[in-house]
Amino acid sequence: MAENDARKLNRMFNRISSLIATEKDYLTELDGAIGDADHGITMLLGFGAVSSELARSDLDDMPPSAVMTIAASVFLNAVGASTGPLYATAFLHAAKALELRQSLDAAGQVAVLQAIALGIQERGKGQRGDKTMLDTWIPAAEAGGAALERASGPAELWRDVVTAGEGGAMATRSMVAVRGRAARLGERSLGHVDPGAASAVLILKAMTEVFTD
Amino acid sequence: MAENDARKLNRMFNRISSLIATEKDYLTELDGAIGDADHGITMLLGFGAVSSELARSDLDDMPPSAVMTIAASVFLNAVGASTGPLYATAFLHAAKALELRQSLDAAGQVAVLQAIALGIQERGKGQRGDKTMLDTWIPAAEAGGAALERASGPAELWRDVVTAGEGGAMATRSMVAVRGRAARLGERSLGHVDPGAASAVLILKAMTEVFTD
Amino acid sequence: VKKFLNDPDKIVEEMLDGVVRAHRKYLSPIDKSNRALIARDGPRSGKVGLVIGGGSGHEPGFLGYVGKGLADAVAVGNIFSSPPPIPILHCAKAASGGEGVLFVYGNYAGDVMNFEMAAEMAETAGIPIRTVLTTDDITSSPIEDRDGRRGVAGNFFTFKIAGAACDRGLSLGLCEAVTRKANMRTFTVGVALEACSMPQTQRPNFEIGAKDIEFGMGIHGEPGVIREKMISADEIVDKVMDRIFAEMKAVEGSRVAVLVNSFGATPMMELYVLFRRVEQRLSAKGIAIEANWIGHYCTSLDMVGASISIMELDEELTGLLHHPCDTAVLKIT
Amino acid sequence: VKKFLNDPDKIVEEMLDGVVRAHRKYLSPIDKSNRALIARDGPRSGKVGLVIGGGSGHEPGFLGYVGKGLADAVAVGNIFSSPPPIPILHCAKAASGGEGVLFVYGNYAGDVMNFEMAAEMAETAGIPIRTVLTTDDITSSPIEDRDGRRGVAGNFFTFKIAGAACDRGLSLGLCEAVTRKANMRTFTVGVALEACSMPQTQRPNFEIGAKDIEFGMGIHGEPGVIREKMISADEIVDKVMDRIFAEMKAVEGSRVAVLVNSFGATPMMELYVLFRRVEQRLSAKGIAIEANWIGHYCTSLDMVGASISIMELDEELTGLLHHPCDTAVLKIT
Ligand SMILES: Nc1ncnc2c1ncn2[C@@H]1O[C@H](COP(=O)(O)OP(=O)(O)O)[C@@H](O)[C@H]1O
Ligand SMILES: Nc1ncnc2c1ncn2[C@@H]1O[C@H](COP(=O)(O)OP(=O)(O)O)[C@@H](O)[C@H]1O
Ligand SMILES: [Mg+2]
Ligand SMILES: [Mg+2]
Ligand SMILES: [Mg+2]
Ligand SMILES: [Mg+2]
Repeated sequence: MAENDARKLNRMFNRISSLIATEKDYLTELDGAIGDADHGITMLLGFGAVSSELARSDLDDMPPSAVMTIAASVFLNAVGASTGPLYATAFLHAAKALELRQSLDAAGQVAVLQAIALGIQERGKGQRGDKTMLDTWIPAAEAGGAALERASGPAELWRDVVTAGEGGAMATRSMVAVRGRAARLGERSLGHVDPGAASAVLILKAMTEVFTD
Repeated sequence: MAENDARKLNRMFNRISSLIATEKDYLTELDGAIGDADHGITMLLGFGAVSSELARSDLDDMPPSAVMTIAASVFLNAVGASTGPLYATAFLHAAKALELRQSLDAAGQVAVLQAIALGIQERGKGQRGDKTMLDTWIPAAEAGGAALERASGPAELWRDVVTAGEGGAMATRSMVAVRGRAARLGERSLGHVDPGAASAVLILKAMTEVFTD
Repeated sequence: VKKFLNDPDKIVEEMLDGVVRAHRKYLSPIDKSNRALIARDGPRSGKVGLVIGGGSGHEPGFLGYVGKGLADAVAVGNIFSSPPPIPILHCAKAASGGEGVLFVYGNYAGDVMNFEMAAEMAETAGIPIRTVLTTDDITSSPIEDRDGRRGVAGNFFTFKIAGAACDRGLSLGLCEAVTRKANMRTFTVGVALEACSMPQTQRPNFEIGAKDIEFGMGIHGEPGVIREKMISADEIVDKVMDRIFAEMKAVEGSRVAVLVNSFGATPMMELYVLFRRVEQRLSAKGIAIEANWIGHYCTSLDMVGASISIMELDEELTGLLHHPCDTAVLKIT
Repeated sequence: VKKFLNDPDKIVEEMLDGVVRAHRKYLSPIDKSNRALIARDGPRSGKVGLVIGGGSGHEPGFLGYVGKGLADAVAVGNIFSSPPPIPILHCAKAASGGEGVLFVYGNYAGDVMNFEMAAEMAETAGIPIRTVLTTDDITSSPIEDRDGRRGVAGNFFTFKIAGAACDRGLSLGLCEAVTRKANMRTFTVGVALEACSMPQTQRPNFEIGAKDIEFGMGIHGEPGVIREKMISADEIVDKVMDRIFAEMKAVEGSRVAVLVNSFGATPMMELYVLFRRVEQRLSAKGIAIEANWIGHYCTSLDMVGASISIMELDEELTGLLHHPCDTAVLKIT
């Protein structure tokens, strides 16, 4: 029996959890330099809770949008913090996008990317260049849209997405933060990669693995 | 004009202060190992206060016993702690011994030594082998008495006194404390020299310098 | 860095378990979860409810301020993380006495997003919500961006005023207004000598050099706003007070309240040394101290450091400051 | 180790200057020296006076316990050093209301010698003195040598009972007797994760290995009685409670008071984790907690560590424990 979309998303959340588990200390160190040193802890807690909840859910007849709705509420309630509302809103937007099309084909995947970027922007009132996770998500979503227009295959599409996201994350190193805790540091935030941007790259990598295999 | 006895004692207290100032960190470290790490601080505070008070006093017509009485009260009020009552009582006993003879000849010097040892014993209810300053003072006073009986000259007398005191202080290394803070450590006090015994040796050395020059 | 700890991932739950057992007299869980705690003798009909909250790691903040005459409920997040909207919503419902609910919490992106979501839900459920963000950390943003500043230990004063206003039965609008005034008149500067360490990592969040000090320290173990060479206690207080005097309008004859707060590992002996200089600086300007608190009021885990908060009083604030309250940490009779 | 400090040799004077300014409401210097402080609303004729005291470095002990219903006066020594007899004598005179004066302080060689000298002087001046030495640290000497033990954070309870007995107007003999009972029923064990450092040296008094913990810790930064491998918070509490249960007579149905005390640098989050387990262990035995305190009550400069004290109550002690008091640190209404 082929893997349904809900199971695919479930696999995606599991991969996110394990990539973040591997990089937990790195993320926490990044946050220690310009924030409060909990980003790795928070992200693992949130995605761990999502994975556990999905493991308990009956995915057989679940539409993919429902998976994203569950993820939104579980993530939010597990972590609070900044990332809770940001990713919860992102996932709710993704759920809405999937409700419209109920398919995780290439167009659906890019719709999810764009919904995430939009949801984070909406909730956090931020934009590109603020030195946040948006510096990963916005270029990644744009790259996805462009690849889709070019009708690239999944491998190429996701390579472009990750490259764009990574480029954006690296670029935060030379930005002065204007949102989140790091904003209080002003110039002192220069020279450090934003932890939220770094963890967003991990999410993109997990998506790539699941959507290109 | 020859130095009177009061001035000689004043010089003695000044020498004690400076020797203790030099060894303050060492004494404090000894106390850190088995006590509360303040012995160097306390002793310097106490003898520093005595020196300052004597510097303000008119020593010209002061009998030596009065110097010891001043030292007792100043030392006590400056430090409190264990050493305050112990040395205050010691100096009061010394003052009484000097009242009887009003001379700092060899017999007077040994009488002071014996009075100090006795005063500390009386106030602290301790004895030799308790791992305290008495392990310096008791053998030192005994050696002084023996040298006096042998009619030794001052150089020999004080060499014997210091040797006996040093020997006693070193011996505290292999004692288990039964008085003072170190007593709570039981066996853990083994292997450490008692700080009060070590500072008593410095006092003996200062006395030697002043009484043999 | 060693800590008294079982499982680092359970420390907040275990702490709250301890809190609920220790302070039964003052608070109890709403709906069985210790993440939302309600005052036993707090909410009553006809009174505006006061909900405070934020991340853990600030103990006795903020749960120590729940009780009669102060906050009616507190929502508790993970360490240095805002609580999610659900426990905040539970607090709002439990604190509501029909006259609306006031939210007072520190101005942090995470807290703002979570409390705003909860406020929307509460409004939907028919509970009018007003919010005052505390923004007392004057080092965190220039004066033109007063509203963008973060809230730190000065929230102690803002909570106190808000709790008194609610307890006196003022309307939601008046409670909000006086709380906003308290916040606008509260000025805090924090300094750190050593960073804190998270239970999960057990190493310092960042390094402060052996001869350095951080100025403009937050309460989440973030680095400070500027690093300087270590100086004496009096010089530190002078720098802090100069910053505060530059913003405060207090003049000769004014009255203030003072909080000298330990960030966790700085002992009271040193706080008293700091307070001494604060008092000297104030009295040199002819400013009188109406009341003062010295101790652990809003901490940052085991950070070595302290903050100084000054609230400029007027007649209304003075009355509310002295209004009785009875909580685990603060008792005024 | 960095500290908020001006001149290390003046830290006690500067702290006391801060204390006297901060706590004007509760205490004031006797005879202009801050080394002997008297309660503003303490001594009165017909009441036994209560004098406490000891070295500095234990803040808010012992000066935080001066005020109505608790101690009438406190004598303050240098860091970890008993005060000399003169300030103690001043305290005795100022606290005397004609019914005699009770001295309560920790059992240390230095304190005993200085307080005894002061007691002799006071008696000579016509003031009857009784003394109760606190000896609650059960690790400091075997049970056969109960009177040889040292007094640590449990003196919080002994002071409280003594203060209440005096405030109720009991005779000197009865005050002494009930204070002695409180001390005999109070059991403390302290543990340390890091040693404290003196202002003068600014380095740890001694080293505790990165994976070690000291059991049987005093409050003067002395090494503990035994060093062990670091274990979890619950295991630590279990060891402590096992020691306490071995001495305590409390049985099912008994009531106790609990103090979980920070030695200075251990934050409240961790204290609540410890308290949680203390409560579990007590309730497993059917022993109820009548009252508890969690925080900084008797510290040792910046030592990282905590102590657990249990006082076994009876009816008389329960009544005295709840007797009102109003001091800088402890307010019971
Ligand atoms: N307004 C915002 N918009 C987008 N991202 C934000 C915003 N505020 C914070 N972030 C992101 O959140 C990250 C911090 O997340 P985390 O450490 O989990 O939360 P907290 O700041 O509450 O400790 C930052 O690195 C940044 O990327
Ligand atoms: N009962 C006693 N008799 C004699 N000496 C004592 C007694 N108690 C303590 N001492 C001495 O006092 C020394 C400690 O002095 P110090 O550190 O200044 O005082 P404290 O113990 O109050 O900190 C010990 O090393 C010991 O030699
Ligand atoms: Mg963070
Ligand atoms: Mg000592
Ligand atoms: Mg955080
Ligand atoms: Mg000492």
